[in-house]
Amino acid sequence: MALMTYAQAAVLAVRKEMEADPRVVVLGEDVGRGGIFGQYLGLQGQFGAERVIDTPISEAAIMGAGVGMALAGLRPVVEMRVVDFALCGMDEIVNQAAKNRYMFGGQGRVPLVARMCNGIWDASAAQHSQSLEAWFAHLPGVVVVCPSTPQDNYSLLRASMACGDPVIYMEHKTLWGLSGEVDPEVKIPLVKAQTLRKGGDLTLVSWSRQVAICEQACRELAQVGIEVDLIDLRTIWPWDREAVLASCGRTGHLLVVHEAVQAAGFGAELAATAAEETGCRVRRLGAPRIPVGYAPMLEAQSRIDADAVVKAAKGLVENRNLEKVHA
Amino acid sequence: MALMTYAQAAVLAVRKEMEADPRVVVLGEDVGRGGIFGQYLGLQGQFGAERVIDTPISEAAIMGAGVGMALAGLRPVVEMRVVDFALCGMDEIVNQAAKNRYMFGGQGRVPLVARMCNGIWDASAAQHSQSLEAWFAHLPGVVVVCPSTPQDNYSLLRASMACGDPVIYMEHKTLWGLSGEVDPEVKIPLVKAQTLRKGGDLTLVSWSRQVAICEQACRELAQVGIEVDLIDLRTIWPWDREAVLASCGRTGHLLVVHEAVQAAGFGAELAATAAEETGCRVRRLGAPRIPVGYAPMLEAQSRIDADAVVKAAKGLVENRNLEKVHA
Amino acid sequence: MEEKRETLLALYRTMVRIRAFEDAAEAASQGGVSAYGKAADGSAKVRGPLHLSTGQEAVAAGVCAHLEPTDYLTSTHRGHGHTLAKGADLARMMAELFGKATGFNGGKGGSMHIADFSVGMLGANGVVAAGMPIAVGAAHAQKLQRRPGLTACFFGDGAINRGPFLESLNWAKVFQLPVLFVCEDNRWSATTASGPMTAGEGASARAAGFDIPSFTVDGNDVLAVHEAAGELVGRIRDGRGPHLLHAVTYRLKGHVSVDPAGYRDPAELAEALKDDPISRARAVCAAIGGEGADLSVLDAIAREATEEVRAAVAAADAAPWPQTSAAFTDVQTTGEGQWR
Amino acid sequence: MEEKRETLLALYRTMVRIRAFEDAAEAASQGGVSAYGKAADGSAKVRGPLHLSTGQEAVAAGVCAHLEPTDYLTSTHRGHGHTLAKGADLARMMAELFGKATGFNGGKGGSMHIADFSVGMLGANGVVAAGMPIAVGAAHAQKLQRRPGLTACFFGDGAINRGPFLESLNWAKVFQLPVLFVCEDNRWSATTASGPMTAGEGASARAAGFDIPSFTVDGNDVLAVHEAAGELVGRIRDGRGPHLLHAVTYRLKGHVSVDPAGYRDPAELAEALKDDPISRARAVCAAIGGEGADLSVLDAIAREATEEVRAAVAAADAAPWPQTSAAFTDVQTTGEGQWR
Ligand SMILES: Cc1ncc(C[n+]2csc(CCOP(=O)(O)OP(=O)(O)O)c2C)c(N)n1
Ligand SMILES: Cc1ncc(C[n+]2csc(CCOP(=O)(O)OP(=O)(O)O)c2C)c(N)n1
Ligand SMILES: [Mg+2]
Ligand SMILES: [Mg+2]
Repeated sequence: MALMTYAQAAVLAVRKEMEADPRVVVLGEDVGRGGIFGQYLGLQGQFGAERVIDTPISEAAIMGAGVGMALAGLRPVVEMRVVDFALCGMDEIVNQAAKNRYMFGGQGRVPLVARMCNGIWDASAAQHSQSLEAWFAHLPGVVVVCPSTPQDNYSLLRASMACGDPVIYMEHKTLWGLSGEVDPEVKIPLVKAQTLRKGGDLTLVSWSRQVAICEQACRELAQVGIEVDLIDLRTIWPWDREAVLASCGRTGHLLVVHEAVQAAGFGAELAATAAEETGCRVRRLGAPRIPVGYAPMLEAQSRIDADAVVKAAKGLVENRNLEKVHA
Repeated sequence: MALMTYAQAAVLAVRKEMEADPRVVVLGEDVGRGGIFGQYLGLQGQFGAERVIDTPISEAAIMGAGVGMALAGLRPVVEMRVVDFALCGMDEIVNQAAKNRYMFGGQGRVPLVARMCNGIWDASAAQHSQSLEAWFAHLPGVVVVCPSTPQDNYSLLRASMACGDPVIYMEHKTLWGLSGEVDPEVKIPLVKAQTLRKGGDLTLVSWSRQVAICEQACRELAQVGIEVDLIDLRTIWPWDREAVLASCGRTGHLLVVHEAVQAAGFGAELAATAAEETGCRVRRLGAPRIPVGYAPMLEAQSRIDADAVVKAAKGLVENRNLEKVHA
Repeated sequence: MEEKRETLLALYRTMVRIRAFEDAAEAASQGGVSAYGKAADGSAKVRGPLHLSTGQEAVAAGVCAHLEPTDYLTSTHRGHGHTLAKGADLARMMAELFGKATGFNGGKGGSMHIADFSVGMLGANGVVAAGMPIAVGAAHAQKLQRRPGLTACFFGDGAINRGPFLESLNWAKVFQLPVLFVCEDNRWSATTASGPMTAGEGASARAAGFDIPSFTVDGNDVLAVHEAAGELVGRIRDGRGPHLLHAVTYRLKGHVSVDPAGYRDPAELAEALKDDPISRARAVCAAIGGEGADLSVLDAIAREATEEVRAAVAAADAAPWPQTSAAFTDVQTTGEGQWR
Repeated sequence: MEEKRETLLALYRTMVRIRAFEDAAEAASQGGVSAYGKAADGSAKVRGPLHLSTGQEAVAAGVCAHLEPTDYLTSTHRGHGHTLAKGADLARMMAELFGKATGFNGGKGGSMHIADFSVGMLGANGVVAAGMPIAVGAAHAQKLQRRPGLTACFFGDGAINRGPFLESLNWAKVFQLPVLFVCEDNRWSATTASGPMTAGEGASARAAGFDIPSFTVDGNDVLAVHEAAGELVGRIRDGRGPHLLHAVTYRLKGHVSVDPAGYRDPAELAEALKDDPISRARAVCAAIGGEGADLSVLDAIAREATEEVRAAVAAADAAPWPQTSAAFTDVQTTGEGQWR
């Protein structure tokens, strides 16, 4: 056990995998200096510039070369800097990485982890603040991971690098400095959600940076007697149906909260599935469908704070949304 | 009124807008020859190569130049050939076209229609068969349209070209030859769904090529006494909440059927919203989360036929899905 | 002289096998795709868009003659020739076009995804220029792993206008990778002539901006292609980094097999038909003299190819379809079974 | 001589206004971004990534001196200099950096989206090379509409490794558009030196592959930039199609304002500081002689700039924040109000 940041946990995960397996390489812009978030700090020094590869500003080639490397027997960690720039390598992700194994009938595999951090980057406005996990959940052939703590980042990054599938690995742009205990021996399997609180009134599902905000909301809700099953989904696809649906069956109420735009966000998938499978009451809370603004009070309109979570939870448990509509 | 194909209806729509407004231009690969689906047939002859612009194979530049043209006062129709290739211009769509007006504080607008046909293209396999309307529904700043008939294609394309917003206009790859009556005087506003059948048992929402399949299913359902409100959503975002939710309120059951992958598809948004707002029972039917295969029986696994719709509808109305889970 | 004749016969054999394959695939594809104003009528055995390399055989043959199984190759939507020339089994290729379980991809990919990873052929691609970054990645792996081998990266003259062309050339040079870029310049991009869409002199000229040595060759002269490719492959194997071969040829058919290509000047086609690489190879063979001079050797080779293809078509036709359950395999391992 | 002095004074004025703006923005940005191991402490008035063009003023000044309001300009993440030089109001720019309602974008964009459409400045861009296709589109519109004017397209030396660089150059040449491409080569791409990531000789050499005439200039010599840009702009206005100016300069600051750039050799910086374009302009002015020789004229201009910036900072600080409701305007007209 050691106290480390979310970024340091990631460095440790990559280091361990690189030590264990010479096929692992890292490629991306500025990775030699440690990456702009320190998420590769020290790795080039240890493993050399051949394995920790500084690349030109060429997102399509970074992603596409990652695919080629994987087909040729390497296990690349492909750095996209932020999910917003991954859009510059979208054909390579969607049409090449995700579909390769299938369309070539299993002749090859693409064991590759594409890191593209997600979320609102403080005061960085519309082009640096997107959360696109729902897009990749919709894309056959990829795993999608959104870790919320240093321990999860360590363990899930290792699990992702080991799984043999193309993984869209979405750290959060503003969690890099978050400190926490990390036990390097702890393994966390992909697909396993974590239940952070137990309570019978409401199932609250969230992930990434939003989890901590939900935890705060749960404490406030507890004070007014609403006890919450709080679930950190961790892996977005495939998601832990068992944990979520079992909880929904118990509580009869599901609230999903995410930083991404609510419209067609991944919360819709969870809410729809829960409604289909358990008939429970559902509600989602995500950002309004607006680009993220620069000025603090504009940017704030795209954030879901604990108050909003508390309000939505109360409304759901007290069945207010249905009343409203039926009135 | 005249009988014409879905492709001819589109040509007519573009022709009328080009005749009425010299700012309208068309740009994309092979548009001079009429486009590979005949969707621009005759336009270069009428308007010249300056307004119907054959371009290099440069999706990023086609889309990006469209943005620049729009900012400089033109009203471009940007041809992406199929949605699968639009992935090569994704930064230009997402970070440039969609966000421009917002992030520059309304200094400019991007009145542009990006045509990128959607859906399974027969026997064309994984890279030519995607349906990505859910992605664009999740993207603030754009309108998303999926016409299902020649008349809709005519009227909605004109409405899209007139609306002043960036529009993701998704025709269907295999509807081009579909014939139907088109009245050039008919205006169909964006956002307005069309109710194709009235019935009290079930609300069935669909769009694009899937609508005709749902119509067939409705006929079969009628024979076993299940009467369906069949709604062709037409505009995916913004969607016609009033029509859909009012129907759900009446029938108490919503089934959404789409050709796209079900997981995190737009059906999830509709189902989740209906469950939130009306508490009705919901169910979705979309493709499994697999790439589309080439051989006919593999490809067929990604299609939703009328039988599947009938089965899902019956299950929903008879509440079988809930029974199953609660058993 | 004897050596040249041997080389030529081997190249000729590759070319006629490609030609026979394309002819048979073309015949089997009629009625299989809705485009160019025609609707699919379901009668075809080969369905979907079929991009024929008819007329371009000399490029595939001349380049791939220098490749080993340890070398990789990435291709385009027009990839049959490259795949055959790289050593893939012809019958399994045809089975893939027929969508059968015995095809290389088990019927999952079809023509646009023809591939044989076992001989280093990493795939055709339905997206223009998309094979290029994959090629440089494969070559990057070869270099890092100190493995022998290079990667041959084929692309069309239209592909040089897509961004990945630039990113791949730059990448290959920056990392000094063993890549042979091959621009198969057939002068058309779908239904649009490439010339007016292309600034400058094309692939070769652009390569210069990246300090990538290049060579322009008559792509219908199979010996010339063979010689030029041999020189460049040799340099690459010597560790001298990426090189580019710009091979000028012609697409004798439409963009896809059902495209009558009515948009192009018949005179242009007539001219091109006179320049058929296979006829030219026959003429050269005759000129060399010796045993092949009476052309009966060539005829025998051609007959053999036709026969091989005929058998492949019959086998493909008779082969089993994939199980429907195969639609659900090889998607991803994590969460296998979670399809909705 | 008199004319040269006048030109130089005007260019000097543009440069010192940019420098003063950057210095003030830099000061106001400390503590405003979490990166490079530091966390945002909330104390900054200018928040988020701030990319300073300090040291690169001569390029913006020299090029934009030839532009009219009917000309368009697209810029990069490092766009303050271009925006000021294109004639945008300095105070409204500063207000935008402060996120205030009085800023050009009403506080919605900040530094990375600085723009003044009213003077043809179509925006900075947070995505490397993304302004390039937009520029060619704007120029395409100018040509089609037979309007006077050209489009100046600025980009960095790192941007030439992204696909849109190629697609834009090709496009501009194919359609013979009035575009001036300006590569502002500051030798760095974020924390990575551009040289080892770039195959060939860079922007100018690549332009040749597209038959786009180009010119390489000492980007810290404002008169040289001015002269070269004047020549190229003249040719473009004469209808001779796109041209490229490759201006070699240096990024005196870190990648963003809070980046100490500890990764670069101090000697390299020391060398570059001696080559400061503003100092060099002063020296040239002194050498020309005449009224400016005693430098007091220049000092007055610099003082004026500092004063203008001081006032702009004060005004920005005092200006109102945007209403929260503004977060919901200018998204899209169709379906306005349907936010969830
Ligand atoms: C990114 C992308 N854009 C468009 C297409 C459609 N398309 C398929 S082949 C082709 C022409 C390609 O021309 P070229 O590269 O010269 O290859 P050729 O067909 O001549 O062999 C086009 C435009 C595509 N497959 N991918
Ligand atoms: C597509 C994309 N990739 C990466 C980045 C991150 N990034 C911002 S600026 C920059 C360096 C750009 O270098 P250059 O083009 O030379 O411009 P300079 O910063 O030197 O002015 C990088 C990598 C980005 N904004 N967009
Ligand atoms: Mg071609
Ligand atoms: Mg630079």
